[in-house]
Amino acid sequence: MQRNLNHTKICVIEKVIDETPTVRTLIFSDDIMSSVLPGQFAMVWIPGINELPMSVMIAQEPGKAAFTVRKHGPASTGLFNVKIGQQIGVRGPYGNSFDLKQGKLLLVGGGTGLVPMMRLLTHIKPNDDVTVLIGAKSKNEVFFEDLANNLLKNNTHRVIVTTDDGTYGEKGFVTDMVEKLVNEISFDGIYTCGPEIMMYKTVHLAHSKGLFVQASLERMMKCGVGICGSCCVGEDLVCKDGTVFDGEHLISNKEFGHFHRNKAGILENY
Amino acid sequence: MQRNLNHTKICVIEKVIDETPTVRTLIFSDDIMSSVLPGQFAMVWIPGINELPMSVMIAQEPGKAAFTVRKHGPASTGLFNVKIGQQIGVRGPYGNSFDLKQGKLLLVGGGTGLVPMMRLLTHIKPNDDVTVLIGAKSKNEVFFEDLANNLLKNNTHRVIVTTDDGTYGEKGFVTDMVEKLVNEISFDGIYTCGPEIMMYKTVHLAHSKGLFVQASLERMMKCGVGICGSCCVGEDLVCKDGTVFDGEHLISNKEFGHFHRNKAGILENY
Amino acid sequence: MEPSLVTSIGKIQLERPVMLASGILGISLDVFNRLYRSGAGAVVSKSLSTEPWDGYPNPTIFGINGGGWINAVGLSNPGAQNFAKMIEPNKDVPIIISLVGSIPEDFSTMVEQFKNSKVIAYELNLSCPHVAKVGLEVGDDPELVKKIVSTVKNSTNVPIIAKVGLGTTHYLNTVNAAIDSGIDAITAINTIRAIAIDVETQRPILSNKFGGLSGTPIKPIALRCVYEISSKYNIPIIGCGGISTWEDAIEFILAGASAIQIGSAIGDNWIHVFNDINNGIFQYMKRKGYSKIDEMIGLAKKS
Amino acid sequence: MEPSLVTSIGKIQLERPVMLASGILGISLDVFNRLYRSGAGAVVSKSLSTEPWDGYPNPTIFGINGGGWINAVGLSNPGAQNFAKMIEPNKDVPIIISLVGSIPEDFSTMVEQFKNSKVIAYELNLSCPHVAKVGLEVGDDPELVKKIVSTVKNSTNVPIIAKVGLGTTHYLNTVNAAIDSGIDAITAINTIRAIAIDVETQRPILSNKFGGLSGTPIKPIALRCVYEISSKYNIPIIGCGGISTWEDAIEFILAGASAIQIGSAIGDNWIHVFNDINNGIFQYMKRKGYSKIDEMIGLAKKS
Ligand SMILES: Cc1cc2nc3c(=O)[nH]c(=O)nc-3n(C[C@H](O)[C@H](O)[C@H](O)COP(=O)(O)OP(=O)(O)OC[C@H]3O[C@@H](n4cnc5c(N)ncnc54)[C@H](O)[C@@H]3O)c2cc1C
Ligand SMILES: Cc1cc2nc3c(=O)[nH]c(=O)nc-3n(C[C@H](O)[C@H](O)[C@H](O)COP(=O)(O)OP(=O)(O)OC[C@H]3O[C@@H](n4cnc5c(N)ncnc54)[C@H](O)[C@@H]3O)c2cc1C
Ligand SMILES: Cc1cc2nc3c(=O)[nH]c(=O)nc-3n(C[C@H](O)[C@H](O)[C@H](O)COP(=O)(O)O)c2cc1C
Ligand SMILES: Cc1cc2nc3c(=O)[nH]c(=O)nc-3n(C[C@H](O)[C@H](O)[C@H](O)COP(=O)(O)O)c2cc1C
Ligand code: FES
Ligand code: FES
Repeated sequence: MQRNLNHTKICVIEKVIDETPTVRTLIFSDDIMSSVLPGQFAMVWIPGINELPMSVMIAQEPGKAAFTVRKHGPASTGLFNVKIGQQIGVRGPYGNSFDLKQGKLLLVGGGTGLVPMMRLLTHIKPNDDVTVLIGAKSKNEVFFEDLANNLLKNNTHRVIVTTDDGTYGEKGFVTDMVEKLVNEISFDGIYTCGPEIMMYKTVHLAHSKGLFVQASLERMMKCGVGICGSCCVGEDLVCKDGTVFDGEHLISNKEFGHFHRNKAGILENY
Repeated sequence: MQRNLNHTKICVIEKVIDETPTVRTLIFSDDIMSSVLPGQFAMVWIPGINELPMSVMIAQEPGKAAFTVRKHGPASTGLFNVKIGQQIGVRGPYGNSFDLKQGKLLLVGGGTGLVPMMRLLTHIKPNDDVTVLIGAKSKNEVFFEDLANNLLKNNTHRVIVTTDDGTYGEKGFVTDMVEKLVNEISFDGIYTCGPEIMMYKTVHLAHSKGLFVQASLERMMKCGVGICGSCCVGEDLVCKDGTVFDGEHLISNKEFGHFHRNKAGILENY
Repeated sequence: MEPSLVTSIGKIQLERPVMLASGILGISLDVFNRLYRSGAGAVVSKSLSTEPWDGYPNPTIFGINGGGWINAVGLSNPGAQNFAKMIEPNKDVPIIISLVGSIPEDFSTMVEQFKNSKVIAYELNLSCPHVAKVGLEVGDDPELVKKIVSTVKNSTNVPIIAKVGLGTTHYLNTVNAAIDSGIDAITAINTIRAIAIDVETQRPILSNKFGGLSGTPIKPIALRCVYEISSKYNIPIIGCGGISTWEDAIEFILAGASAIQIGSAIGDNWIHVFNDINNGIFQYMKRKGYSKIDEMIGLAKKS
Repeated sequence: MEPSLVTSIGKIQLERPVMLASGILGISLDVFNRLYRSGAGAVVSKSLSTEPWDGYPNPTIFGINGGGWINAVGLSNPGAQNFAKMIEPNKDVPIIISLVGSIPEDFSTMVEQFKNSKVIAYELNLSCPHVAKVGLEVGDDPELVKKIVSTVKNSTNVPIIAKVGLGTTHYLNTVNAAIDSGIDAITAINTIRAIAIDVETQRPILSNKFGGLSGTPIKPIALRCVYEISSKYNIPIIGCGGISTWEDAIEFILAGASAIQIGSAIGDNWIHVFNDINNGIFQYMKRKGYSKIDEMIGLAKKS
């Protein structure tokens, strides 16, 4: 019988990398997950605990993939605590992917929102001129800076880190840096993933300059396949129509940047 | 969704040929049925009446196939009476096929047992020397003689008809002719389909001369796919292991030529 | 004359016979609008309770190798009151409100909360197979079903539909009780109680262990229920369970359904499924010479 | 130490846990021998009645688009007496005789007819969903089930198994009645009542209209039943329904089955399926470090 990608497949964690005190990357082998498109995600089962949507992280070895998880509530903490040799279940990949332009590119990531950005970097063309903005609250929350530089070593590029408290890189919100850059440079494509307020500002800044921008959204997810409705944002279903949306589309969506739904499906303010 | 060949497909009868007063050929369009292997059969649904196993007859037009049915009990009479434009259901094809040798070939068919023989003729090689024996009770039950000659027009061949009452062709049982021929000619392959007693004698005659022989058996069939067991002959399931069996194998089967099972599964003598 | 896709489920009239099933994408008016534009003849809301429910923790749903889905979302919903507010702006969409509860008053309270909303019917969920004290546990008690149906009937003039499924009491007893108490139509069927175990970790996959089987695997069973109900009772039926093609839809209509609902097929084929099925039905009617859906309902029983 | 595939269903001991289900290829000793050589741990006969039955006219079975089968063979069988004669020469094959009837005496009469046969158990078919007055119509009546089980228990010392399915009475009531009366094991489940309609000719496909759904579609439901029975009762269980891979077989064992039966998968994968599943179970046990089937039974309930 054919493997159904909606049926959870058990994978064994082969390697764990501590990115920060609260962020870990868990590496495993799976052909399908190793070659997903940038922006695509999986539903990740932590047996006995929960199941979470997770962007699929690159693993820089053929046939391997990873998840980079920040420990937060019980579910993500459960995943964070999975040890080498332990099993997780994976279904997917789900969702669409970024429409990668060529030329001058700006990637804006915050926290684990950097995960799809890293995979996007593996798809850039040799002639692209790439700027990566990494936003963090504080020095000890910065990760993937070296990885980004490494992935871009054959391109003209800059990796700029901002911290809210100025303990590392530039001081200030990452979106202040976005504002500065879009005023200076006419980017061919801007891509963002991270906290919704960051994406909201980035989208509006880019849009006000008439620049092409895409954001990868997060919402409560139960099914990942467009059945349960829990991930809706206005009339869009993030798991099926997204997670990547054009800035233009998002600007006309009255929930983007303002509301998300809780587990009962009630709209809550961000 | 993929078409399941075990699910009945509706086909419309496009043409009807009267072969004899009690035998008709019904022609319809279906790509899968048009290209079955010689020996393969279908389960044919006559809506509201019954479903019958039927060898798939050739139709000499691309994309078309046929059934040649003798009216007998209610089921086959129902099929016999289907008119042009009416619908039948078809599932399959089922069963294995003949192992066609090259060189001197003998085909022995009786009644609708000629159906797989005609399809076999469409597979012979230009250098084959082919003898076709057609057995019938009487002149008005002879059919497919012209068709056989026509299919063999580019080969060295003979088509010999025998009738039990001598009203046409050679007088006598077709197996008398088989006996005569196997004594004269060292055939490279002998193929038979028809009444079991005919096949039984043919197999034994061929086998006694050490000749390669295959017969296509008929048994009560309900499923056609190796589930219901109704078609068993000894430990063989005609629908799945057959319908074509090697003579050697049949000779060691204690039911072949002697017993068949009725609808309740009780062994009855032929 | 071109065939018409208009169909009537008793007093409920729909432009098209293909509806969205309850629990599928059914928590937002914006999405309802989109589905209606995509071809749904009506949309049924997620089953609503008197209070908001979070539902079960994930995993709540997954796909089965070989086709179909098992879910135990646990009836997560924003509650009837919140939902009534959400759909206040509704102008165009034929919305059916699905309700779930344990006692007659739960249902009448909720109906009251929708009295100013534009809803074309209520569907009473008597058949969710994986949440305690509601759904099937209610449907399994024909006496309670009678009380609920009568109570709702007394609270509103909007047509009410009972949605049944395979429980511990034969579903025909539930149907019977609902009809006795004046139900306007029956939806058959809900998901069928099921389980799946992961052999590597040796535990049930869903957090709730048990869930409901939906999608193609249940179609022949759902179709059987529609055929049985329509053979036994003179009541409008909405067919539901495993419908994913226009042929499936026609099968349900021939078995006696006046309309059909689509759930899992959306997970397999996305929302194009509505127009695909509508078009398929339309072409079939044209080819066979039918002008109205009504002419086809129950034809298979005549053979 | 190599894992052993030996398993016990109460007093019934099998070399291998994978059995042939009733009604599948089950009418001839020669075929039984072949299936046993192909890896079946036991074979269950076609359900036998006191008199020979022709069964229903064709079509009696067909495959569903998307997988699974619907059949209404109508319990065609040569009758117990004839069958007892047919299996007289049996030396090696562990045969389980499936019996079907309407009253306790039907069953005791037939058991008597097998008293000189080499049979390892009787399986009472309380669950065929498409023949009047026998099968489910018996299983749906727990009082009658009690009488039948007691009567058979009094007629023989050979272990008896009750085969249950989804009927109009909840199957757990049937299980309960059978256990109360001393049944030795339960087989769960039989096919599930279903129908399919051909949209071109607008009629049900099977001559009997209704039939039983088997194969992959029913697996999650069958597994649920095994899990429920084993959670509620302390009785050996034989799992049956939609099993086609070793993973399926392990799922049933983890849910609480001591052995499993294979039916429809034979139509899909032919009789290699026995050895494929045996080998898969063996490799799994090796990899996970189990030495006996027994160590795995019901493990999923501990999570
Ligand atoms: C498409 C997508 C990709 C994501 N990728 C990553 C990633 O790469 N790394 C990472 O650390 N996090 C990622 N997340 C967020 C992650 O799924 C969790 O929401 C987050 O880790 C918080 O989990 P928790 O431990 O607080 O959940 P708990 O509070 O324990 O939550 C329990 C349940 O609620 C669900 N849930 C709660 N909040 C959300 C939410 N905002 N979105 C979806 N489900 C939610 C969880 O799935 C879980 O089932 C992603 C989310 C989405 C939608
Ligand atoms: C593989 C195979 C190929 C066949 N090919 C042809 C063919 O090309 N042309 C043709 O005319 N006949 C063919 N037959 C025989 C045909 O299927 C019928 O058995 C025969 O026509 C007699 O039918 P009836 O009208 O007497 O059936 P009824 O007496 O009306 O029979 C009712 C039922 O019994 C079944 N049945 C009865 N006898 C048999 C039997 N011997 N084998 C299988 N099922 C039976 C029928 O399928 C039907 O379901 C074939 C049989 C088999 C097994
Ligand atoms: C994820 C999911 C959630 C569901 N939630 C509900 C619900 O809240 N109320 C209800 O009556 N049915 C619910 N159902 C059942 C469906 O409405 C439908 O009856 C069932 O899925 C069978 O149809 P399908 O095979 O087309 O999916 C749900 C089904 C699924 C898959
Ligand atoms: C063609 C066919 C005939 C059957 N006949 C019987 C029968 O006589 N007695 C019985 O108890 N079960 C019978 N069954 C049910 C099977 O034994 C089994 O319980 C059911 O098919 C589910 O298993 P599966 O999905 O592996 O086929 C039959 C099933 C099929 C498909
Ligand atoms: S997560 Fe279920 S619809 Fe998107
Ligand atoms: S016809 Fe059913 S096994 Fe051959």
